[in-house]
Amino acid sequence: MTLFLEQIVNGLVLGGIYALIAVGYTMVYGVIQLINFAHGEIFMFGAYFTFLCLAVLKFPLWLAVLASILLCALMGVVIDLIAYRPLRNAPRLSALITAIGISLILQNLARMIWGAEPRRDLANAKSAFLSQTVIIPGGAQLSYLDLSIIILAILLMVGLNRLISLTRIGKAMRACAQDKMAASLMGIDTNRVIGATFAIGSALGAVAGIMVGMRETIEPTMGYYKGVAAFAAAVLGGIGNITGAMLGGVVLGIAEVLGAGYISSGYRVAISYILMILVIVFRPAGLLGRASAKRA
Amino acid sequence: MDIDPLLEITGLTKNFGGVVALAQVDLRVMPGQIASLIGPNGAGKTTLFNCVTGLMAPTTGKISFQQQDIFGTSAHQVAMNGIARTFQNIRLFSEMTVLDNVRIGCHTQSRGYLWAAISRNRAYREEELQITTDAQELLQFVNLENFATQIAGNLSYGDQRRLEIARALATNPKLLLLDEPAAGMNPQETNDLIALIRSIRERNITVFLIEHDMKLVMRISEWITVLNYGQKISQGPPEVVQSDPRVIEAYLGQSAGSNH
Amino acid sequence: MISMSSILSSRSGLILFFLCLVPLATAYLDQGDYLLRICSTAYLYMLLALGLNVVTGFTGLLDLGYVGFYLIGGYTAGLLMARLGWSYWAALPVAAIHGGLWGLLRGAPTLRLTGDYFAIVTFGFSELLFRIVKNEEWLIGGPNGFVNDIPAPTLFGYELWQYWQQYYHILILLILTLLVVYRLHNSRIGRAWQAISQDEEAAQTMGINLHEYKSLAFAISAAIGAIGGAFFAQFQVNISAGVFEFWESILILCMIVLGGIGTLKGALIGAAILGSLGEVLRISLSWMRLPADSRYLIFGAILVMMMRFRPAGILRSTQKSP
Amino acid sequence: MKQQTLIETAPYRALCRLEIGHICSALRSSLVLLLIFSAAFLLTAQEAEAAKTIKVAVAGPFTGSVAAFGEMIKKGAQLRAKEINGNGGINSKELELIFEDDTGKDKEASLVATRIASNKKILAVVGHFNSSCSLAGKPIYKRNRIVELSPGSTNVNVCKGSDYTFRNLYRDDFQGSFSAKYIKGVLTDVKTVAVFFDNDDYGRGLRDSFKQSAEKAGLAIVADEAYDRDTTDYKAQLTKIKSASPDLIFIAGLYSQAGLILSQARESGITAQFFGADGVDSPKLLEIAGEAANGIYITTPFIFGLEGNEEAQRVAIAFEQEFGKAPDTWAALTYDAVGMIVEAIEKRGESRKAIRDHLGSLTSPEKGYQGITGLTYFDENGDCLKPAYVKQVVNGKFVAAKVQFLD
Amino acid sequence: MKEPVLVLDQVHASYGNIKAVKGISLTIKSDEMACLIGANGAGKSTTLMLISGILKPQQGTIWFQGQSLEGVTSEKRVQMGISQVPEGRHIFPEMTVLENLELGAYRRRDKIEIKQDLEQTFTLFPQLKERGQQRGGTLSGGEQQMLAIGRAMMSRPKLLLLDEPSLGLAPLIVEQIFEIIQQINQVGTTVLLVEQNAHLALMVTDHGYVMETGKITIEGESKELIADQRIREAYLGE
Repeated sequence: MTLFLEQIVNGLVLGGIYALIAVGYTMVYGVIQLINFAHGEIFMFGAYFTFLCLAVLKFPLWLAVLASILLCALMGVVIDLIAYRPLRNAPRLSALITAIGISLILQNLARMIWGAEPRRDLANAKSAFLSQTVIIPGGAQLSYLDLSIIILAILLMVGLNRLISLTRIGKAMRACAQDKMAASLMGIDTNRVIGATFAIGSALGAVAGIMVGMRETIEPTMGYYKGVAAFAAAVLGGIGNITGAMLGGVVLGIAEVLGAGYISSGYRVAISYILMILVIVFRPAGLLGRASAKRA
Repeated sequence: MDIDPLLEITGLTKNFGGVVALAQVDLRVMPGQIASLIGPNGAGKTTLFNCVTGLMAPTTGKISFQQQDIFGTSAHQVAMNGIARTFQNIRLFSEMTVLDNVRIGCHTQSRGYLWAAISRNRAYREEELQITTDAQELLQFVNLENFATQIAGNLSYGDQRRLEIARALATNPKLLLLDEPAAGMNPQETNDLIALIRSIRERNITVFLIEHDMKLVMRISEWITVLNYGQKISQGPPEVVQSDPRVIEAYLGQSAGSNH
Repeated sequence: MISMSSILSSRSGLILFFLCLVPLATAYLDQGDYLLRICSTAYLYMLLALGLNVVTGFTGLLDLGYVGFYLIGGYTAGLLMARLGWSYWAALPVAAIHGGLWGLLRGAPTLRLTGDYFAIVTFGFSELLFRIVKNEEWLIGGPNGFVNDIPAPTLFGYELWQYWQQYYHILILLILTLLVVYRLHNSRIGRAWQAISQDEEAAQTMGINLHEYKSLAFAISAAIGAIGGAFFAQFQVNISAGVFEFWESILILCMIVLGGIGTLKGALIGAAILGSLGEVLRISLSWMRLPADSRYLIFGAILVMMMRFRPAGILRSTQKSP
Repeated sequence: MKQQTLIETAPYRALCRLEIGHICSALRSSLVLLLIFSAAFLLTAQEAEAAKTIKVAVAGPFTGSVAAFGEMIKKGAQLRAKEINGNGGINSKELELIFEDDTGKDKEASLVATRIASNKKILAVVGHFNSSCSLAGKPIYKRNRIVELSPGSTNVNVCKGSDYTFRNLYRDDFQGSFSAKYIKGVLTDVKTVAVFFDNDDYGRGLRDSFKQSAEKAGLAIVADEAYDRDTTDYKAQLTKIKSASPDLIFIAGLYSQAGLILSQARESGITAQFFGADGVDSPKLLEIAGEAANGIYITTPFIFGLEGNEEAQRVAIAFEQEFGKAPDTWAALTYDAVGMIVEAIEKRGESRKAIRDHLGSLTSPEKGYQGITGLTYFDENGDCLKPAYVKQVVNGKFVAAKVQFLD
Repeated sequence: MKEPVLVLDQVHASYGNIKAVKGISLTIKSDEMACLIGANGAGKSTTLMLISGILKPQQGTIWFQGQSLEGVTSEKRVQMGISQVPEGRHIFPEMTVLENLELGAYRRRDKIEIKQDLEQTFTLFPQLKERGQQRGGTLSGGEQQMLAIGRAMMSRPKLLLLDEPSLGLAPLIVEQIFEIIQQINQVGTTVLLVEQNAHLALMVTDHGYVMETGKITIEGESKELIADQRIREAYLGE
């Protein structure tokens, strides 16, 4: 029982990370119907920026984290501005191919700058406090870092939900997602709203990147592998649906951990692909999505 | 009349998640006719075309073509059966040449498959020759023979409309459905279109069209069906429909109807 | 069918003749074998690009998992030859058919999907295959998808392993593929594919059976990929799962994007440029003390730039010409 | 008239010619480009004909995810070349090393192998490091009759079936069974063992031989888990291993993942003894795992600082002077591998065949090559019988384990 | 003499190769209610999109309150006082009625007045108040049309553009909606109405324009146009 509980906790931590990344995919998809392949790379850069601020600029940890989140948000906006915006009226495949291209560029840029080897700098920089472990009721043991990942993920998700449902910009985002033409008739600057969507999604991705960097390692491929899984989570929850992405992240995290724990660890990564394909083929709208018109 | 109708629709209903687009529509098109379907915007005319051509699955009802049930038949099968159509907002293969657009229409007329295409055997070559000749002939028919090698998307609006008709004719239909063929045309172009539609009928093809240009409709139709809010409100020859108060009401508003 | 002299008399025939002479020329070069290997690899990529082009170019569906069929072909041929002792000439068609079948199988559930959803499924499919060959030791016979010592094809008792032989081998496969794809492209079937790529509904109203023609494209594209894989298996002698990573799909996609999606010429040119540029970059990057893998950065930049400035390929600034 | 040109009424032959023309024109434009690139490339490939040098290639993962190994290989080779050239070279010719980066991937390795093999001036290859790369290069080297001497590939199959492939360290089956015996014989508290292996050729091969020997030796295998290099979160597997509460966890994998496993294991509250194979043997392990690395035992083909090996001490000092950091096992093995090739050239002559003949003749301890890593001689496959050593991480440093187990 | 609010001067626009609007000119005076009628595909909706700035004209200028709209973004135009109720209503289906209305005031910062306007909208459309928390997509067609008009009014427009407000609605509801439009106009908003239902449109407006294939062919006082035989012809082909 303790084993199962521990695995669930492991799954929740992973799920929290996936959810944070998945939200970025789903928000962008919701607003411009683009699978932003480069989002995983922004997540990766979140970790590297923090490392950079710590190691080169000698920032204190909190400042490095903050700076990295801001840098990633900026990066998301700039990518949209230079790569996607000119293609707004082009065929959708053009934008998708561009997104893949951006992803390739960023991943290899990181490889060129920082090398392909995994780094533990961020994990080593985290305060000793976070490495301590705690036994939760039921006998499962988890580190403060893992605990704070779960808590932070929940807080951010709640915050995001509030932002989307209550604030002016949140409403504008939903308006753009539902009907871009009507949104601009309301006087909403759709390009600015799309920029804001990229910024928020990228910032959340950066948070996830920093946490993964502290928990695991930083490497240029982390964005790809975690990004694909998170994307699968977004699809699972119904792409375009923010609550769905959160749920999808948690479901996928737990499924992956349980799959590795009880079925075969060799197929751990494959679980996300299998779930993703099954969902697309049998329930394209996702777990939470309503049946909608086919994606063109 | 003891001639069987070419197209017979009975009790056709189409729902879009609660919204009724077509409600129990009955309609007939007789062979050799030029028939029209009119009605205000949103009356369900294009939906009816889509249901007939298999692009949309109707909810209930019966559609038969040449006494054969074609309810729920897939779109390509409908085309094979002999119903061709054009679209309200011109849907050409705009990156292909004019000639190729028409040659795609000839798809229903050719059989060659994988081996034929790879080996280019005699049968295949003869078939390709036949297709090309037919396509040329149709381009001549719609006066586009000089544009054969141009990219379809580069044609002018009126030419695109005619090319779409030629493409539809290439499927060798018995019934041609035209969805607002005159939309956006000037009077001269509209006159040419009328002539074209008449000559299509001379090729023994029945024409059934949706049109907003009432001058055109009244001039060429032998039978008109009027839809409003998904329901058939009137039908008959032009004179009858024209003076039907329900039609006038639908078009010009209530008061105009009573004034008349 | 066609006499040799008639081929030689045309300018293009001369080029072909010239290509056939390349191995003779390289025989006198210091690193001739290496050059031949690069050429052969470029031809292989040209073949793969032609295959991918059938789905992504002709029918307009973005296939992100083309490497999956390359993998199937490679493992089918590799296992048949190395484990069961089959002759290459028997393994090649079996690999092609096997690949084609998987193309159909993968296609079946995705027939209704378009655009990005199709792309995702193809991506997931190839990644799954990758995991399977990596993990299923009982099937592959070695860990990590290792198949060792795949024998070279034999012809009249001679083993065709030398680079000049491999060069002709892939050149012939390429020309045959090109012939088939060219003829299909310019036939009723090719026109139907083109129609589907531009407007599925309008194509249906022309009597084109969407599912049938899409499936046909999937199968042919997959079979070509599998042929490439079968060639690669004996060319490389040892294959492992690592060869068939996702980025390989992207590289091939990059080739057809560079040359111009949907045209044969584009696929060939894109593959020729990137197939050889990749090698030049690999060497020159290591001079600059940069990781050889960073050449993918340049591929990425090509994708972005092409979509932005020349969506129809480097050769054409405007939309398709006949 | 217009119509005539459009309808293809020409006879079949003309149609065919047209088609061939189309195809060739498509081929032509692409091939012209291809040739331009190739020519440009060839220019870069043909090195300026410098003074007469003897060329030996060194192939390894100089970049990529296991670049730490490559770095040491490169430096080890460079040090040996510097020493040789400082002593007047080989037959008064300079030794020139040509470094080729296989990035640790087999696909790159075959390209690199072709590049090396087709350069007739290169006499031998020191490399590759990763077993998969050595395997990928093997047929190419064999066909071109050039020696491949690996200073790091331990997979069982690497030398099989080729007269041209050698290595100067033990095989994984030896390493696996050695580890099992060591655990049984030295770490006597250990009764139950968990295996955590990298899901690739190296990890799987090692895990198989370890499991077999461990079971034979009477150790209970209580967990057997795999991980992929793509993932960096191993908590799921570790949790499962933890629940089996083994006394010892055997890691069959490479240093970057192993480092991460160590620190995640500590976080998960695993207190078992760790034991790793030579893939873990890199100073980078200490960087990645930090304190969590303390206590782990590692099998290795060689340890600097073992008593009675003055030559090794000398090399270690020279290495540190040259590069500012301590050499590791792989630097030492490469140092020896370059030495063996040079000896072969000196003894038998400047040809690929001579080198092969020389290495092929080292069939017994008496004929073997005495380098800093010990005596190297080959069996009929080209494998060598060399001992394994054990080192341990103590206070963030590698030290030789107190008990060495040489049988 | 009322001053012109909106002037279109020889405006051309096209989609790709297809010319949708071929040099139209029109003038709408302040507080006036004008209508643009014509058959499908005549270019009426395109004209409205040009005024709202969703489409850019290829040639010609649009003036609003004496200011050229060239280079002015659609967002800015909303702020200047141009508001459009698009054809097919285009309400935000996943948002509540209240949220839809709030979005109408997106460009405004005066919270108190927005609240007042909201109350005013609810007095104009009492049904909407009842459905305040309901999702827009669940409303009936008539309610959606009311919501769309209410939403457009929330930006306090000087010029309200209405694109086929009667489309797909039952006659009774159409009547109701047209009454409200007239009320809106009387309170002081200039209205440009695009309609297919010619008679209805001409009955409620002051001035009428008839469009055919991208051009304005007839224009005049609505009262006179009703009796114009040419309109009958255009519609019924008599």
